[in-house]
Amino acid sequence: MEAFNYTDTTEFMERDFSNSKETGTEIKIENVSMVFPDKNGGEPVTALQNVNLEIKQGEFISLLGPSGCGKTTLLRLIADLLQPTSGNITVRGETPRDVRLKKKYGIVFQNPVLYDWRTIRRNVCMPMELMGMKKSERTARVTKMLELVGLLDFGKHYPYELSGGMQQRVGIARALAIKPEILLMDEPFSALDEFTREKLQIDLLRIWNKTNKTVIFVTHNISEAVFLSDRVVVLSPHPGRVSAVVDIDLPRPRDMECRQTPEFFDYMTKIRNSFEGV
Amino acid sequence: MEAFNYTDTTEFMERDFSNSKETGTEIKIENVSMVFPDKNGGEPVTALQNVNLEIKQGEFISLLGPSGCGKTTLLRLIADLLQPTSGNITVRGETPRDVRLKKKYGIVFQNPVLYDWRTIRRNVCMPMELMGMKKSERTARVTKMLELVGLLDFGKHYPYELSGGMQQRVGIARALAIKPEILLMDEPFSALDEFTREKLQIDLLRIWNKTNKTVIFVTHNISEAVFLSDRVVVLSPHPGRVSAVVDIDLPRPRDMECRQTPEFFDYMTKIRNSFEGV
Amino acid sequence: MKDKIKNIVLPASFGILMIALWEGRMIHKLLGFKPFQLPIPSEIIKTLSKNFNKAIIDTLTTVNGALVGLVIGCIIGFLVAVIATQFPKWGYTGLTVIATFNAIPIVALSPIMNRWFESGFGQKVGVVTVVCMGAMAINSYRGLNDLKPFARDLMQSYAASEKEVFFKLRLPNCLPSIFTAIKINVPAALMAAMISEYFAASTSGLGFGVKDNLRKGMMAMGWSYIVMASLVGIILYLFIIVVERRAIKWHASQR
Amino acid sequence: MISKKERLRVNIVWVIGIFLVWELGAFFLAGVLNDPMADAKLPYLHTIFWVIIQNFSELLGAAGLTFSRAILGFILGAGVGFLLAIVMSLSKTVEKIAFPYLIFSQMVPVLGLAPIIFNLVRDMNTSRTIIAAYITFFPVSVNMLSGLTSVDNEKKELMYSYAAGKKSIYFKLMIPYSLPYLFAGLKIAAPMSVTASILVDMLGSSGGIGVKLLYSLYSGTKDMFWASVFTSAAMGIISYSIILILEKKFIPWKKEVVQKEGA
Amino acid sequence: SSDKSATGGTETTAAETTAAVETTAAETTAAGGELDKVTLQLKWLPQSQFMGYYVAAEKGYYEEEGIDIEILPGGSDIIPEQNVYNGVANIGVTWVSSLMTYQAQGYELQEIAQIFQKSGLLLVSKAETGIASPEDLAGKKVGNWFGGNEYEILALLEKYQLDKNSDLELVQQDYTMDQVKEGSIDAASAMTYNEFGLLLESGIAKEDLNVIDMNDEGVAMMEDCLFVNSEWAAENEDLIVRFLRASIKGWAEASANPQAAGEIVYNVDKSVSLEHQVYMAEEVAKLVVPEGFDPANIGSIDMAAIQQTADYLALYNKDLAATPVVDDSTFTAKYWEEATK
Ligand SMILES: Nc1ncnc2c1ncn2[C@@H]1O[C@H](COP(=O)(O)OP(=O)(O)OP(=O)(O)O)[C@@H](O)[C@H]1O
Ligand SMILES: Nc1ncnc2c1ncn2[C@@H]1O[C@H](COP(=O)(O)OP(=O)(O)OP(=O)(O)O)[C@@H](O)[C@H]1O
Ligand SMILES: [Mg+2]
Ligand SMILES: [Mg+2]
Repeated sequence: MEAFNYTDTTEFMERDFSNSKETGTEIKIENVSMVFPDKNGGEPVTALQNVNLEIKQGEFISLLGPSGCGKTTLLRLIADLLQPTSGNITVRGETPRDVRLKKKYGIVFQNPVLYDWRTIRRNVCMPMELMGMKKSERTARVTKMLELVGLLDFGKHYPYELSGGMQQRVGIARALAIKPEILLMDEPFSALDEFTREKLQIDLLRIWNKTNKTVIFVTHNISEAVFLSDRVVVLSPHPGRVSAVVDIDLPRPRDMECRQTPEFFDYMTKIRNSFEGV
Repeated sequence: MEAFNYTDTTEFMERDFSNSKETGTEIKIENVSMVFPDKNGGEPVTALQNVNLEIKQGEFISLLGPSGCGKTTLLRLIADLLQPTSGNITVRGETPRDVRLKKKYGIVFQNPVLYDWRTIRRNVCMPMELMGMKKSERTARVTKMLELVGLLDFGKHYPYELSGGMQQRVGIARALAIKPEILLMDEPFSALDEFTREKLQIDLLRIWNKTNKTVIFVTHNISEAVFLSDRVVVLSPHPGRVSAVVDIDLPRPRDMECRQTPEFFDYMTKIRNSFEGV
Repeated sequence: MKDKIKNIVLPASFGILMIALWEGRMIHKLLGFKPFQLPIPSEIIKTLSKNFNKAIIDTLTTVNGALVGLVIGCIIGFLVAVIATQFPKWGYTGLTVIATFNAIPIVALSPIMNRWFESGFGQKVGVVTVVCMGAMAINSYRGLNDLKPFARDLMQSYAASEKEVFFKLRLPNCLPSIFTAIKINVPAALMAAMISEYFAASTSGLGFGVKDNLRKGMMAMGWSYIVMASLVGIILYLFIIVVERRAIKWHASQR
Repeated sequence: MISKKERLRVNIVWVIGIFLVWELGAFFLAGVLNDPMADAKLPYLHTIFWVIIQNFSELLGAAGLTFSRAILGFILGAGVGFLLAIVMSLSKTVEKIAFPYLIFSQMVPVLGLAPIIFNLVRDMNTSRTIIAAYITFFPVSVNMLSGLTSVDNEKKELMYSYAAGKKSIYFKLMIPYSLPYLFAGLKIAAPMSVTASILVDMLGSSGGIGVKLLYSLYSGTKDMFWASVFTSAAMGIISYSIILILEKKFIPWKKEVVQKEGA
Repeated sequence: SSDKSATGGTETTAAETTAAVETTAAETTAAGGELDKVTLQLKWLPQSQFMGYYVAAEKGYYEEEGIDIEILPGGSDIIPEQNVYNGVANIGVTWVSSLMTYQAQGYELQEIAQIFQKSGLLLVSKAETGIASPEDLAGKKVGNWFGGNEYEILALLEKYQLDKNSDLELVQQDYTMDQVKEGSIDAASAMTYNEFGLLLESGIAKEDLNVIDMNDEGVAMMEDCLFVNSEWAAENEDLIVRFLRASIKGWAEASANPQAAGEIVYNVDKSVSLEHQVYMAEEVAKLVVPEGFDPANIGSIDMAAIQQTADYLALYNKDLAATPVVDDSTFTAKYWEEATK
């Protein structure tokens, strides 16, 4: 994978561990429903119905579920980008809004959502500007982040000059750059080849390990979900409900070998079955 | 998967078999290079360099390769949406342009590329309008296609009301609806969960079997590539070159079971290795 | 529904406040104006109601000319944008040419149009047409060409003809810009129609009324014509907004 | 992409084309139809040019005066239009409240406006600039606002997710996104500012193209009238071209789109 | 006085026409020191219609009176009454009928001198239209500029019992004479000194034109006069007298030698040919000093004529806010009397 430099890019990701020891409830989702009215007079779409979920501080959670079942919607609700039709979400005992305003979230969107008028470097830079970071620090961090996702050579290009997978990686770099405490990732690796994906999975785990972030990770790849997560939440569609929650008790740190173990396959089968039961 | 109806949706896909018996060269790519100049004064990007490839009529070919290696670019060259910097492409002995003008191509883009102002139904309808199809036929076909991809209920919605995976499925439905003779699919299933993906894989194979299309299929999923293809072409990045071509001699028709066979795993390993050799 | 009420109540109450301040001569105090320099609303309304029939006829005269000119001007502007889009090499310069017309003041256009058209109506339509072309040409050119990535590729992959690309892609993509242009052109057309009447060979129309009365110092009458023009402008604008909401409900601006 | 050289060639062909069509039209009117008013309807272009050449320095001086005022009015007008659009985009309520008044403002003719503005600022020169700006701001405002309201939801959500302040949202997202719309507005407003400046010339100014225009119109000197009209058109072309150049500088990421058009 | 000049609306530019006027003033003022700034708002563009002021400025008569004069040209969007009332200018030139409508509205404006003793308004038509006398206007298209310029025409129609709405079509003229030339209107308003001359200059022979003169028809209304804001006048009585003295001197000289006056105006603005300016000067002279009028009385206010104007106005302007008041508060002769003492 000549596109990547496997230098250790995690040391600058360290964050303030002041409250990392408490592993209480980080995110509490109670009876949340989300209905989208159809503006053209059709039937409203119930994206989520009575979803209940508790996510612990520092936990790595994956959301799985068929296309259109409400994963993105749930993420958007947690991030206060949408307000639930009914039910309640608290994050660290506060409303998602308060947490958002404290800039605790980092989001990788399902589409890369890059700003056309900014070069790749400046796209990655953007959240740091919002944080009021110093220019020199920004520059250093952007460089490290682009190195991490293998796009250092493309820093001065504009988004339209990048391939789909490259754009997605820019989105990942951007979200990680600000060291968010709560990381919401919506199918971040879907447009990546298996090798880039595996590399980024390992990198992500390393960062997570070091910094004790809470990660909510949407994916369609069951193996990826098992490999990364403490817990896998399976949603069922129309309307979206939690159909299964699977604890993954594989030892950490995990490496590629653990993917070959029978336990790993057991988990995959278990999840696949919970899927099919839908 | 309650979202889908497994009715047989292929009978209307049958096409004129008049010249399906000859299995000559369908697409010939000779020494093709593609260089994107950087408009902002940076170094030009060589997306493809001296690519040679022959694709037979009725063949199912998968393109694999790391993110940014030029898969999409190659597809766009074949479809005459880009012109190569050097080298030559012929399709059925003609230029890609001629073939495009004869409306032989059906493309699933990496991003869904839906038109905001059209409902889902009318998005799927669009190519058929271009073909000058009768309204009644269009309506019938759109219904079948939306059924195939499990979106019948969303026909009257606008694209922004759909999830990422749903949008991608609309793109698939749109490309298949016109029964193209050459089907170019750029990571069509990347945003879909494994079950929807498997269902659509099977459907795609069935359609392909019946109609003898030539399919060029870009994917990052090695297992998917092996399962679907007659041949897997692996590209290496920067600049994009063909690094390996693997013939898949698994018997057809294939079903889910064949994925468990040792041959299948052998092919996967082989391809993975050719990848790593990069 | 609640929003709708809010949308009416808020501007209305603000308007009432302004009118009250005006009526209470606060605005006069601010500007150091005597009431006869800037008539108070009640006087305007009184004058207007006294001359209502004539005001309506004058309004219709002006609005007819403005609307016809608006339509013709918008069509011409749009066609120029289409030509510039379909024949980028040769047509593009047309945009500059048509934009240039905006630099010719109505004061100069009107006498020219007076020579070309015998009737006051024709002259008015001519002036308004010229005034409306530029905004439409420039905006619709933007709309016809600012396509989302790969939107055109999709069309090309199906070997869509230029005509199909135009009608199925460019035109719908352009609709929001067309509305933007119309929003600019509605007041511009009314104003142009009015100013053209300063020079028109007739003694009717809002413009004539405004000029004739203001020049004679009959401010209340002059301002009642301005009020009529504003009402027409606001009604037309609202109409455009309503049509827009229906026509481009898929657009980000309407969500 | 059409090269600069080719663009120049095309433009030359246009100029020649317009010249020929005009001359033919003028000939048709004067020579064939024998229209007695031909010199008022469509005088020969070469005679207009001849008058322009003869009075070149005089016209240039007048144009300079008008153009400098136009620039001032344009900057002020565009600035106000831009700010108004921002304010209106901040809240739908403000937009709803403001729009009837904006329309109303556009319906007050200079004749009624001039005394009000003068009484407000008590200085004729300032009044002139304000009136010129007043005439120019509307298209900028409407176009900018339509840009601001067209921003994709996703792009905004990215900003929200970082709890970006209003200022950041505007400077980093809304305004850059709306630049193409803004420039469309500026392209409309730039030639209009020339008109506005000419109109303001007529408010008792003692120089400028507007005065030339009015005098020649009133005194029946047709040649000079048309020469003034052409001078104002020329100023329109210049102002439009300036905006085009600025647009190219400020919107580099649109290059690809431009390229495709040429294909 | 520099701060005052800012409010006066001066343009300090190369094309500045009044600057030329100011700098050519040869003599210095008797006072030798500070000059009082006075701005004069013309009704229309600089032309021989206003030659008296230009001659006075050129010859330095204003400076002799200790006045720094600035002459503001008029234009299509300029209303002298508004400008004088608002303080854009100190003194204005307008038609009496127009001044009266403003006075009736409540504008405290007063006339200080009557420059034109006669009406200069004509109705001209091409001979082929057959309008030999006002009766022939019936069924015709008749042009005027409106906005306060139409009352004499209305009076004429009234006199001949022609209904302005039904018996003929009264339409607005643009600022050219093209409409008569092309025949889109039958009879057009024309000032003896300007439009009529333009018609002749454009090659139409005098014999081919029919002319109706308002003076001959006895419906003349008073035209160009000087007026001021009454409040300002009360504080600047002496200045007004000095201004009038210089202006009258200028007018007397201009009327005596229109050729030279026309040249002076031509030098201020060359948009119109010298011949036309001279022609205009000669015609204007006939209005300022009509046959049998004592040049010593230039600027005197004939209250009877003013009263006739007021009567016609009251008759034809239905929307007039009040009946015009004709007395010393609105038409004040005292400044003129002081100036000509
Ligand atoms: N329009 C363009 N302008 C400049 N460079 C481009 C353009 N399109 C693609 N490239 C470059 O060409 C290379 C190949 O891009 P391409 O989209 O073909 O990759 P890909 O194999 O499809 O990758 P992915 O799997 O991420 O979609 C990339 O390095 C990209 O930066
Ligand atoms: N803005 C919207 N308006 C209307 N309906 C919406 C909107 N956003 C989402 N929906 C509907 O809500 C449901 C869930 O959408 P969501 O995007 O959460 O799915 P998802 O689980 O993320 O799917 P995918 O895996 O395909 O991304 C879908 O049926 C979709 O049609
Ligand atoms: Mg999603
Ligand atoms: Mg790709």
